[in-house]
Amino acid sequence: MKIGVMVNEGPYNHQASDTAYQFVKAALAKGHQIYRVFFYNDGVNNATKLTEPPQDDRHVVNRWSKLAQEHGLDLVVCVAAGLRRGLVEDNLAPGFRISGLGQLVEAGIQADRLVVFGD
Amino acid sequence: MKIGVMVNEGPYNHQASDTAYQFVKAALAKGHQIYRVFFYNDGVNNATKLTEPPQDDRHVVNRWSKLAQEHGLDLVVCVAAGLRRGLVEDNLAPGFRISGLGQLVEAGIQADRLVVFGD
Amino acid sequence: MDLDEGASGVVKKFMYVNRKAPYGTIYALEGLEVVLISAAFDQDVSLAFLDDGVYQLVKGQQTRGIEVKNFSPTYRALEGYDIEKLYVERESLEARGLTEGELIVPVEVMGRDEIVRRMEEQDVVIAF
Amino acid sequence: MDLDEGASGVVKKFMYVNRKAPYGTIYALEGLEVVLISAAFDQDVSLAFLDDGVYQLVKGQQTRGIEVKNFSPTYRALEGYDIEKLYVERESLEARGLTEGELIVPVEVMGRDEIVRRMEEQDVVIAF
Amino acid sequence: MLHIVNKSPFEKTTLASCLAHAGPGAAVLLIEDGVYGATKGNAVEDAVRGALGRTAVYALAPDLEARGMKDRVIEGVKTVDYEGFVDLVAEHKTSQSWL
Amino acid sequence: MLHIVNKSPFEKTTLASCLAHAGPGAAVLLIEDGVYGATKGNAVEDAVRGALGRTAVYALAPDLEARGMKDRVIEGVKTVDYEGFVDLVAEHKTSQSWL
Repeated sequence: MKIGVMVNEGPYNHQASDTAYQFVKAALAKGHQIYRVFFYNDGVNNATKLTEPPQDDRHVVNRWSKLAQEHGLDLVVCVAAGLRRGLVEDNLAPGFRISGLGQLVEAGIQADRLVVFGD
Repeated sequence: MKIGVMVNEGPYNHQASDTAYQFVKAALAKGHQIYRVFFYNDGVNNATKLTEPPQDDRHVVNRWSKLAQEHGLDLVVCVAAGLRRGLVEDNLAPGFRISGLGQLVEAGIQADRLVVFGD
Repeated sequence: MDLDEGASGVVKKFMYVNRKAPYGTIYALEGLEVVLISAAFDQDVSLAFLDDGVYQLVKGQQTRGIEVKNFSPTYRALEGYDIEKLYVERESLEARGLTEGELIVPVEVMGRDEIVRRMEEQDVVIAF
Repeated sequence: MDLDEGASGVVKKFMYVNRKAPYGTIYALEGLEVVLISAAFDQDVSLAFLDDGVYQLVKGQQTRGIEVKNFSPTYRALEGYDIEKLYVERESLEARGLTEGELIVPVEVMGRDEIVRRMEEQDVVIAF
Repeated sequence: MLHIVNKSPFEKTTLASCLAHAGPGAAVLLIEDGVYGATKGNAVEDAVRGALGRTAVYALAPDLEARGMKDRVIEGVKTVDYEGFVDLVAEHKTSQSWL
Repeated sequence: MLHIVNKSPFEKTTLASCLAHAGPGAAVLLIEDGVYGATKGNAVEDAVRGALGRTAVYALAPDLEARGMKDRVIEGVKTVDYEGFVDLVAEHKTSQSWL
């Protein structure tokens, strides 16, 4: 099944991005296709390459980048939400791309399911 | 009176930073001293110089920078909270400085009042 | 924006569920931005307002004092985008002491059971 | 960290009010980080746990499944920082079906009136 | 003590918890989405009116205006602007934000 | 429809609103801080037990374990891991997150 995912909160402050990550990993393990992960609202902050969490903590951003690389995930950051919050090409982590809100609607149309993670 | 301020949410997503800004402006207008504004939790995201909000919207980051310049405000971003969220010297807006959590406790000790703005 | 897919012929029922008050958080505004974009995709779009979401539609919003943009007039522009299904939950209005006449835009006020019935018909539900 | 001021002789009553559950948001963890730093300043520090904050202290937290660090053992380390005033609101425990014996660290359980009395004595209150 | 509440009482339980913890002589300031708690005709009005006997309740006027609520304020709730907010902070030794 | 709730019922009103909007045949999945709503001995247990007659209620096991709540789950609430979460999404045409 093709599943779209929307992540609406940034890393660490809320569990939303963690839960979305575990959900995506589990969906891939079960053989589903992740059509796209769309980052909106403060969720755009998951895509900054500048985070350096404490050594004993998970690295939320790198974990997304790695999963994208391993599974060819399409990680899309909303351009308008990103500009509001200072997430632009300059600080974009590997595996993410910046695009328009239309990519969210399109995921809703093309995927069989859309699951939203937020606050 | 010496007033300390703590801001715990980032720009745009929550009104906290807007309210803190209006509060600080009003306190200055009334002749109070703002001892320090301390940015914690997602509040560190107020200090990124990379934001470009829509033309018809307020510029939350630049507004803080300008107020700091005009009134010699001490805008302090928590280093640990900043590292978790990708707010570092590289993307720090003018008028902010990065320092430790001790600066918050010190503001609590030295200021006559401490007011917290969050979600 | 990639609009190619809008022409693919798939028409799904999208409901945007608005449950949050305006200004305290950005969800109402950025939710509205999704709605506006979705108009370009020729889908079957509806908006439901329940819980504090009904506050988004209250007349007379004046945001000069908080120095934040008043986006409430945008709801009146939705009709121009052919987004005309605005459902407001009666129970949510009543709990807040609001009446239909106090809303900025024409809506269909309906009971919770009817809101639920329409939610269940959807293909995609995005709640803010 | 600038510790000079800790030696300035000013001793204030600081209360950190913990009202949020752990893990769903970072407030409990980053609140605890403030508490640990504050120990270096020789102030009169207390922690109050009320509302969902009492969940922070529940025994048996196992976070491997969510891949987030379990920070609950840190509460046991507070004593080593001379932070020994941990107040837990009885009404908050009871509303959640929790008992003092289920908490990870020794605390003083007290009624809401007593919590309020101690809040009102403070110079600085930071709530997370 | 000055208690500050910034969330709608229909969305979060912070106003209820705050009112339950506001001691004698305390003041409660409603800001941001918290100002809905200062309005009448709704399901929480009675709780706020009940608190008015024990506690001074204020609401931030710019937030009421932004939300179209300025003509709905419960009698006995005082409105303040940002300068009035500053005065309330100055008048009370301690403030607590119920986040 | 699969309804997803991620907030504590003591902190926010999302669980109450969700249960009031869960139609016949709907399922409710409690995740993150929402799992406290799946536990017994507390002030919201009756509301959740009442919903069990009309609606299937699930809770995410990793979130229960993280919070020390895994032995407190109300009888009749089923626990699932992340793969079970994926199955629930696949089994229901639509999901709605009550944020």
